[in-house]
Amino acid sequence: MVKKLFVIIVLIGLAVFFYGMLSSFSGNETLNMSAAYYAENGAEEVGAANLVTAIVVTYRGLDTLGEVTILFLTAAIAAFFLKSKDNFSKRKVKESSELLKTASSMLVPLIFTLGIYVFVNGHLTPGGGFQGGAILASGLVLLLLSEPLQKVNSVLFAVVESISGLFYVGIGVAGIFLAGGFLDNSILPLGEFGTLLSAGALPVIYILVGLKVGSELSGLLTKFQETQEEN
Amino acid sequence: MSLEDIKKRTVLDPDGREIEIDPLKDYYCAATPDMKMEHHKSSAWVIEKFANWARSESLWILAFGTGCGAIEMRPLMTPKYDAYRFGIQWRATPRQSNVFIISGYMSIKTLKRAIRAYEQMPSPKYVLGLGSCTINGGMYWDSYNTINRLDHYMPVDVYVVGCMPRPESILSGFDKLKQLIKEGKGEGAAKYATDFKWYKKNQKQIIKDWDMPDYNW
Amino acid sequence: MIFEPIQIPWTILGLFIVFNVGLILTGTVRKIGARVGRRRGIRIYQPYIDLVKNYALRSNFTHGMMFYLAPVFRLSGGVGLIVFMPLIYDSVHFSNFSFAGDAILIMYFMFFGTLGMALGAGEGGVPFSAIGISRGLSQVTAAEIPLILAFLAVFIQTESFSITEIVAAQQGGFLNWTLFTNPLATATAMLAFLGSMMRSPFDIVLAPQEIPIGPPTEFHSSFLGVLSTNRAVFPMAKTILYVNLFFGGATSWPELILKSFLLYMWSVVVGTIYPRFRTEQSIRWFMKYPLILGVITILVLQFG
Amino acid sequence: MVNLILINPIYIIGIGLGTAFLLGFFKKGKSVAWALMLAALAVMTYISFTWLWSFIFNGQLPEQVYTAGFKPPFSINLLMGKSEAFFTFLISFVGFLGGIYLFDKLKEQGTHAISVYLILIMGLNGIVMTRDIFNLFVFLEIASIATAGLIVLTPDIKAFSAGFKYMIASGLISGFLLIGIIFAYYFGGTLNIDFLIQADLLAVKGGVFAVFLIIIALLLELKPFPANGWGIDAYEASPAGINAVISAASAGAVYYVLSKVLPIADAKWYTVTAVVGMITFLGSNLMGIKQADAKRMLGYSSVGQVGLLLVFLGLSKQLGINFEFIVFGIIISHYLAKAGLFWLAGIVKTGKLKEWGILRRKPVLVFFMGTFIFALLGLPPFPSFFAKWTLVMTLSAAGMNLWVGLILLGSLVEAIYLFRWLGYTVKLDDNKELSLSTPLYKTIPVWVFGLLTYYIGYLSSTMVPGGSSLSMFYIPLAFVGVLFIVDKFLPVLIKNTVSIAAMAYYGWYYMADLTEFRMLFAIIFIGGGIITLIAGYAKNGKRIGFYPFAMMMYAGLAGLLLSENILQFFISWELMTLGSYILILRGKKSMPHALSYMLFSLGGAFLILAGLGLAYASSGANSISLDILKNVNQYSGLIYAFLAVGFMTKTAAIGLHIWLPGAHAEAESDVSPMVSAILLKAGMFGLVVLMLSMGSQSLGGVSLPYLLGWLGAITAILGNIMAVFQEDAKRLLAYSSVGQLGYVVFAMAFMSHLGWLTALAFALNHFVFKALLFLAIGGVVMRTKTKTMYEMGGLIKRMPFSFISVLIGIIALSGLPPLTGFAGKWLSYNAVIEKGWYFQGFLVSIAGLVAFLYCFRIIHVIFLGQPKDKFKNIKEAPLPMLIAQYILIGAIMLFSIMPNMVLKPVGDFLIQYFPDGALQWQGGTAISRLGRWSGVAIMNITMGIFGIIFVWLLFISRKAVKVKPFNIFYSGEAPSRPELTHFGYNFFAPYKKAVGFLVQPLVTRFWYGLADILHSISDLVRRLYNGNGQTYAFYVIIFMVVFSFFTIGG
Amino acid sequence: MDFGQIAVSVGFLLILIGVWGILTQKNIIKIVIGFSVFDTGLHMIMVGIGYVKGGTAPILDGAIAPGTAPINIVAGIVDPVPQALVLTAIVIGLGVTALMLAYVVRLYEDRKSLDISSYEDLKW
Repeated sequence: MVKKLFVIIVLIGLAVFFYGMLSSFSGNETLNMSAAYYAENGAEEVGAANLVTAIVVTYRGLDTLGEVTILFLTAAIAAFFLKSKDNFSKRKVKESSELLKTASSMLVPLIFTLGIYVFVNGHLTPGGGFQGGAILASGLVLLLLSEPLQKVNSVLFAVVESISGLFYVGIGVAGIFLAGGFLDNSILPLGEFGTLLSAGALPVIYILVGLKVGSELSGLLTKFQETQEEN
Repeated sequence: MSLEDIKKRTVLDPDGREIEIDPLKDYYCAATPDMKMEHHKSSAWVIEKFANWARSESLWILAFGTGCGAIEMRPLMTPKYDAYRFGIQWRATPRQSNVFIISGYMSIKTLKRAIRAYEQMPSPKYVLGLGSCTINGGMYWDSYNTINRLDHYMPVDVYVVGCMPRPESILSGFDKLKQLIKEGKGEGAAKYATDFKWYKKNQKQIIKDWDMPDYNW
Repeated sequence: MIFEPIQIPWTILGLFIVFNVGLILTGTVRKIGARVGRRRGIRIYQPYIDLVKNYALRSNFTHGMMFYLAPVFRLSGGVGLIVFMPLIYDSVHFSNFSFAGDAILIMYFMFFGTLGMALGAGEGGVPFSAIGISRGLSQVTAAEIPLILAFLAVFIQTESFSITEIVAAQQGGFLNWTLFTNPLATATAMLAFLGSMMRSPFDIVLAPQEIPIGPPTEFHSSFLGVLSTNRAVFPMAKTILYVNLFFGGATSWPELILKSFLLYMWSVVVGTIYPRFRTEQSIRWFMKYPLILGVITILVLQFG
Repeated sequence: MVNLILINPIYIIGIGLGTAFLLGFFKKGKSVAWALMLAALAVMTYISFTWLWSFIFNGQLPEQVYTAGFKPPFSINLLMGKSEAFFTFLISFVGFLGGIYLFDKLKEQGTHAISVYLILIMGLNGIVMTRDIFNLFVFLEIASIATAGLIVLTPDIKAFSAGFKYMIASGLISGFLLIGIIFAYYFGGTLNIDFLIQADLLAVKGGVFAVFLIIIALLLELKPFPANGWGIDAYEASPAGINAVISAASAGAVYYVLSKVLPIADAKWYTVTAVVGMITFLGSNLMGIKQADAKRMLGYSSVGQVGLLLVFLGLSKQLGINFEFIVFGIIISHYLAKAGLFWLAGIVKTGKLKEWGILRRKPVLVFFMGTFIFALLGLPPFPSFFAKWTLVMTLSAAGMNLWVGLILLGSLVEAIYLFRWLGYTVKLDDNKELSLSTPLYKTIPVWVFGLLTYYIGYLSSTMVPGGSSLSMFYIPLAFVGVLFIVDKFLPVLIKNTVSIAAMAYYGWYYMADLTEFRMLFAIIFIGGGIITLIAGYAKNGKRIGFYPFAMMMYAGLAGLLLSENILQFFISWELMTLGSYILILRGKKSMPHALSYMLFSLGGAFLILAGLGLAYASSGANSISLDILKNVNQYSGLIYAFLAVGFMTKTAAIGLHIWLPGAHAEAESDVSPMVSAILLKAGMFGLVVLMLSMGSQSLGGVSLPYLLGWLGAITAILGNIMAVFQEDAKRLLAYSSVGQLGYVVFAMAFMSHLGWLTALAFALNHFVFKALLFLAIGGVVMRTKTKTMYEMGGLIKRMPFSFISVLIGIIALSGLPPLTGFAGKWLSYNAVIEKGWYFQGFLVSIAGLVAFLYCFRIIHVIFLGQPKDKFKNIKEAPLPMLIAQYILIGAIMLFSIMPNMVLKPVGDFLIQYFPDGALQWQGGTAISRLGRWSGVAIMNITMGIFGIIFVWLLFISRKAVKVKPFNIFYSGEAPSRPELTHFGYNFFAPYKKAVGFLVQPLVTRFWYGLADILHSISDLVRRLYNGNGQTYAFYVIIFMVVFSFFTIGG
Repeated sequence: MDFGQIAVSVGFLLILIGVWGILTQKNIIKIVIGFSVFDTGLHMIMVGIGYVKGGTAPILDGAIAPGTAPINIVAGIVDPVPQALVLTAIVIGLGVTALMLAYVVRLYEDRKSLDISSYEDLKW
């Protein structure tokens, strides 16, 4: 209890600190310098209708590469210590409900399609590679829920992951030679604003990201599935 | 010292090698009394005479009481008898004493110490036997534990009879001893050296646990 | 002052006088002691007889090199003290070899014989000797504590280490003696003096029955003779040093002998009165009253 | 210089990442994957190297790397400047070597682990280069997640719990960092660090919160004390190879980040950083004391070192132009040493410090371990030494003495556990059951870093101000180096001869034209060195590790004499300490004593350093010449006190003496004379330099020489009394040294002609007779294999020559005329009366008397009395030792007969410093104002008397029979056993009863008490780390909240 | 109080709740959940920070049609940067959460306990 009391006291301290921060935050009336620049020039320079995507993939492309790397890292780390159990497919589990099975076989293709749609259109509409990849992985979750003993081809995920990662880096490097620098999307023509094939290499990158995120998350999920021993 | 202690033994030296220790050989001088030294008299008659005078006038007694006579020696230091005036003094160590007073009966156990002490005195040295016990055993003549004749074990220069002799007798005994020394007859040590084997035989006959070298330097 | 060969015979003469005085003094003191005990006591010349007797003994053995050398060290120490000290003030002949050093030399040379003796006794192999040495050294070093203070006081007072100069400063009437010019220092020194004379209450070193007289246990015949010779010389050397430092020195032999005798008697008188101290008791004693006295002496000199 | 083609630094990231992704294809070919990783790391290293090269040699300008073709602040940019190049090089290089080292672990865990490892290195590189704060966050996350992953490279429960704790804490920290970043963006309108700096967040209301969160989070990433339990646990759990990289690379990287970001804050934050750093430095090192596990201990040390770096960063403004050099020195040392030590920890495998004895199977590795530890602690010739030197000089010049003090204190605490560890390794049992894993891929990195440490040390020595003067050390140290190399191959005979020749040559060539004091000490150091080395011929075999360190010690000693500036002086001092430490450590049971020697020496050295720093600052001349001591304007009392106490740790003044007896007693038989007779004089030389330069100063109204005089006198008496009660022969001599050096200090404190003459006479004499005694006793100990005196006895019969040596030695020591020791006594009385220090003089005289007691004891109990059974056939000491002894005896005799030979020239040059009260010489007779002393006359007269009496005795007892030991009067009994007849134990029992109270081990108790308190505090404080991840997280929050109160205000 | 401020305050509240969970829950899964809450709070703050009064999503269609003069775009949208950042932050949070859960799986496998105080092997 004493410990909790301490925690409370410290949290009060933290709260006081946060209150100070909160009171210093007065909301925005206008965009600040950076945001204004993006708003003014984003469309022209990058050619993506979705300014967020423009920022994520080009202006702050290195961050994105980094976050992809983090996902890759977690998957890799989990992979090297979560050793698959050979007999995971032999354990006894309760049969999934008919409803779930049917629904999933209906929904999964849809979900996959949606995921692909989301990352392909990342530069135009809300969403993008991460979101798309996550949607792909959620499809897999549904699949696994309905068929917990299902064997999933994790090698495929690994290959997709590696290839997409390599291409991503490759595109980045290509930017140095063909355009203004690492991860410059103008290695491909910017195209017509607002169309699918616009914004240079941006959609390509987002597709790669989507694939990579999807395969990484899927790989991670498979790993969890394979490690499972009991119900 | 026990018999155990003079047996040979092996010990480890610092380097871990075994070495044998023979105490009688390693720790005791094996030589017997040197006849030449004990009999040595200065070639010049005058010097020898002078030396004998000095020896007789400076009698240092070994403070060693063996029997009931020991108590009779104490009064010699008192104002009544005052032996000091005759050049008689007591020394605590045989190394610096010339006279050994065997003051009465001597048990076999004490004899061993007495022999050791006697042999450790520098010569010329003199023995003064007090009382009948040193002459023939006295009232303890048939004791299982005391010796009868002292002169079987060490040369005695002067006997003082009595049981016990009074301090006056002892003083008179000293007087006699002085006389003998001045006459050049105080050669007990020489006698001991000459008849060393005989004395040793007698000593060893009565002392069963002989646990020291034959001659104690 | 430099060395001239003629000094050698004069020094030997001085030494001879000191030696004889020492022997007679020993006898006299014992005689007095006996008279106090209402005995007749020894003959005054008894020490001579004893000495001759010891040299005349026939048996002789040695425990080894240091045992053999110990008496030599001992006597060299005693003789050296005499030789390095001017005996008679203002006398060319009896200034000995005092050109070689000063009072500091004397202070340290005192240990020369002590060390040799201790070594020889040690080699004798008797544990009693070793015990005696241990006691003796402990006690002597303790006794030196006030002594050094007293000496320092004299040095400070006269601003010199030279015994001749110290004596010179005390000339011109007995009131110039250190005894009167610095009674505290003298008192300190006299207390320390007791400790170095091996007399009661500080004679446990030679406890005759406990550790058959301690260090000299094994020494006999001629070795003992040499040691006895030193027994005559060494105390004399010490008393002469004290006479020089505290009692105005001596301008003639009779004066020297008289002063030495009186000084010698001081330790005898104390010795006949007081019983024996244990070693640690005597050490503590020296570290109490004489030390305090000595410290006061110096304080008075420094701030008085 | 050669122009290297510069490669765009973005490739460092590109290649790292690309290869990591590529590795996905090599699920089966683990070795190929490993090789690919190494190749990638090699390229990354090379890229950084090209940049570093160009920056250093070609004057390259820093280059901005833009991404996505846009300029900052709108897109992320990287910067490659000199420090970026340096740090990325360090990171990739240790990554490369660490990769080699981790061969087995990585292969075992497969491709995934390899790519994680590669990404860690890439991420760290990114941290260094990026100029965007959010990007920085991303790279930090990469690095910390990769670290969390690598912690579990050895997948056991400990690793996972550590990893989990790590993630809790680092998750919280990064969360707060993120809040800070977003608010910084809100207030600053940009994420680019350079623009944020310009935006001056602190000027905006509320901006301070953002700054606070960013900086506190970055500080927390650096694992400040006490919010660092998570980091420490990670160090303990993760494989050593990983630790090496984490400690060497990530600490540097995150530190660099902080230095990059700190400009967004104001001066207050620099102070906060420095304070946090200092708390961490002190706290972590304190905690290290109580550790029993190597990796955990190194973890604490790493954290402490980072704390130290934080201090520098916080003080960067005050450090000014020297900032870079200092940071360079400390970082590079930490980098090389910590990686090296962690690698060694992996080789040894066992965690327990007390099992490190097994490392001795590979002496080279022990050598490198020593190298790393010395480098870590800032001993010369390693880079951190020069950094610390510069640091102290700079901080002192800036008047920041408290910081100097705390830094040195922390270093001292660090030294405690590191040297203890080294001691364990060198001395404790080699447990046969444990194995050592030394495949080539594990030893190569250690070799590389070990050798680099020396090379960088050399480089640093050229960069430090005044570094050009250090060339004087090149030849001796090169010689030492050669000895190291050939040490394994040559026998003692050759090495000894070469060493003697080298010393003789060096002495002849470099030191022959020294004058005055320096010449005198040169005679002691070099002459003494040669003589003690002669005794070394007695040893057989190869004696590995002896000669290099002995020569290093002598190099240090010689350096002291040749030094012209304080840098040379201090390096020499440290070299000497280092060499002698190892020499002492070589003794059989010397482990704890060597440790305390080292600690006292280091403590002393730090005081000296602080004193020199103050002097440097106070003289204001911006010069490091030794002459600055003469021109000290302020703090003169303090400087004087620091230096004097520092030097007196070597002369072992009372209170600082407790290291000495053990160290001298447990050392080998020919090392004891080196350390006792020779080494102690180094402290005296220091005092000579100090006192001649600064004269007498006072502190708080008390004259310091006056204090020194008392201290010396008390040391003399107490040292000697303690010597009296020792049962161990060498310990007795060691305490005697304490006392003798007390005389020296006492005499020097007079600051008068006679006083100094006394001191120098004492010093010379002490050198001769103590060397003699230690050699003689050493010879005896060599033969008897025991130092306990009462176990010996009667050895005079078997070792007469040693006996004579000891006899001469003790006569000289106790100052009996006619031998040379009397010179010192006579002079000291003169000086005492002249100066008026009667009571001190009195104490010293008493000390001399007491010396007489132990002198007798040592000769009696060993050589006289009853010989023991087991020494029946014992041999005389080896001839070389006897030769050395008899050379010294010759010297004693010469001094005794002709004291003027030495004292007159000494007096002559003393006149220029102390003109008054000089002695007058008439031939061999010295005449002072007070008295006279003629060595030759005393000798002749004494010898004459002695001779005559001897001949007389010889004549009258010519027929003496030689008898055996038991032919003694034993109260009518015959002795039974020699053991029962030898009086040696507790020899001065009555004395002990009477004055034993004076030698109550108060000082020992004080220091042990201090050590106890230190240990208890350490033990108490480390309870903070209760192993619970939640608690650690709690500390992180508390740390933040508390600091928010302090910095932002309630 | 505009939306931004509300979001930020809620975010801070969530952070406090998350920290409370992390510091007091014994169950390690709950601790991970605490982290999720903490992260969510973070993300809310980030998004809230970028809110501009009256702004719309920074996508150039619909409300802000393509071809709108830049000056109007600037006036019409919320700050896109925090949104970009929060995307990254979410993914990182996801990764961290996944990894923590993986650790939990491994820890549980070994000791069959979810109590954090069972994992105090390393200390002091």
